[in-house]
Amino acid sequence: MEIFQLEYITLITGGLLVLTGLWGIISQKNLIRMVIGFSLFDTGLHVIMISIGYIRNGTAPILDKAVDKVNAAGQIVDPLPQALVLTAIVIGLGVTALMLAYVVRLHKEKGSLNITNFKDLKW
Amino acid sequence: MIKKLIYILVLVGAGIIMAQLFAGFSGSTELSETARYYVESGPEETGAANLVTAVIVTYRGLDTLGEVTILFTVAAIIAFFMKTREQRDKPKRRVSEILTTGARILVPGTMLFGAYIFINGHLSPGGGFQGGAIIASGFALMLLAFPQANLSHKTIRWVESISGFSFVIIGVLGIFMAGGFLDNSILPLGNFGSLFSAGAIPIIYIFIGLKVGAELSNVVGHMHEKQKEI
Amino acid sequence: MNMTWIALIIGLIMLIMAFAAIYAKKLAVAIIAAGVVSLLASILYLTLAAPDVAMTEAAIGSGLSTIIFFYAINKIRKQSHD
Amino acid sequence: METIEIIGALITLAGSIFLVLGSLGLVRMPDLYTRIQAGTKASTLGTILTLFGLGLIHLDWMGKLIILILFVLLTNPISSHILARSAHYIKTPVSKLTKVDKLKDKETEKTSEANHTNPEDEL
Repeated sequence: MEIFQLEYITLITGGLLVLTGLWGIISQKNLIRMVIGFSLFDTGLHVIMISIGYIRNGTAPILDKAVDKVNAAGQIVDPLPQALVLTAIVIGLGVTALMLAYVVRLHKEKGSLNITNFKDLKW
Repeated sequence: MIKKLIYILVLVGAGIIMAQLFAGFSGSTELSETARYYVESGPEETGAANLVTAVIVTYRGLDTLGEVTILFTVAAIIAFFMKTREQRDKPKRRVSEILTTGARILVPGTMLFGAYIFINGHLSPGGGFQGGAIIASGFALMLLAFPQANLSHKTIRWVESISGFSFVIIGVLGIFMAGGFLDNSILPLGNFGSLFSAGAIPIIYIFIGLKVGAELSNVVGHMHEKQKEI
Repeated sequence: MNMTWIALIIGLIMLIMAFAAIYAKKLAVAIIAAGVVSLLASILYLTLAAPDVAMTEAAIGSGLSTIIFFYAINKIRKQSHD
Repeated sequence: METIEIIGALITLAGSIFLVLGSLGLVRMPDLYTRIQAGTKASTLGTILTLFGLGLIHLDWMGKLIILILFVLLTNPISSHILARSAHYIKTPVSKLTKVDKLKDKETEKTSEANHTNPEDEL
């Protein structure tokens, strides 16, 4: 069966995670739950990117006794998406921490976490 | 009610777009052209056994520099928002003695493990970001075990500034002594697969690890609120 | 073939945990569920032959991120008591 | 298949049996404290036995696995101790079968002492 492969399953999982995170962002009223939705969205995107870089039956992109220099190109998976995702995860943590700092600050100003109470910029 | 309908419509739209994108995907069985170049000429040019490290530190080194800058900005903004104020209300319960004793053993071990990970970044899985995150985790454990600890933001700032500065200096040295910015062949490449190999990659990764660790520790330390001594 | 089944099971648990992270009544449970999603994602990366990414996700996504979330809700709780 | 590998496999099997028993205790026990106790004790022993058995099968991994065993031995009891203590602090209900609560006795004792102001007893 064509669809029952590792990369397809992880790709679909990542896509559903992205949709779940999006649903959390747009439907929840609590600010912290929206931040959680953002982090789920992040995780889903990372899973999608890694599964796009997967080569069927490939091994990790690290050369050692099992994988030598000469015929490495036929054995290992794509190292480029992995490097991108590695930086993306760290930046994701920074963005999450920044959002949480804003949430704490907003709560200090208004005394509430409900998004409908913040109407200062609404016209 | 109508709001919920709009939400569901947005979600269905996003799902349709995503399904369209996924429909063209068929599992790849061989590397793309860029990846093939990295895999075939990476070990000779950089001398790193871990190809992800080679891509991060040398081929895409500028991205890493920008990423570290983003982290620095994030840490600065959080420090601006979360000015630690001395706690006014009554002190909490005493921290369990088992935790403080365990933390005295575990915190140095965790920091050492982080250092091990970013020193061996060019040989085994791991590197500056992972090691920095592990160092910050050890820092968080220390803050949990000793809530009234007087951590010096000054030291963290110095470590961060010096390592960031050295990172850029090594990058600029690459322009003069080798092929370009962040070229790692300013030092001899050495034996493939040994600890002292891969040119400047281990040194750059040590600086990245120290910088990321200092920045994440700064974030954790600013989110933590200092408590009065019991 | 074995890896495929493992990925299928882990993906199902991840989706359940993601729904728990959005719909759990208590905020602490939601944060823990989000951390579990990250931890399972790191196992998924390991099956996809990406050990570097798996280490990063395990250290950052399920470690530091959860701690920062808890610090934030601790601060918010203190502010609402004042 | 050498003898030492068979011994290692048997030890790993014993470890996995302990892990299964630990998860059974998690379902079976009445309240939070007994669940923490069952889970921690069984899973610590199970993890240690599993890692040690693996070390017997692959003798060259033994050094790293012993460091891992030490790490598990340090962290697992401490973390569950902190969990149980925090649960006691926020007054998680105990099961009806529980007769003794030493931590509560100690805390009430301490507060009554503090009311009677006896500075010599601080140590």
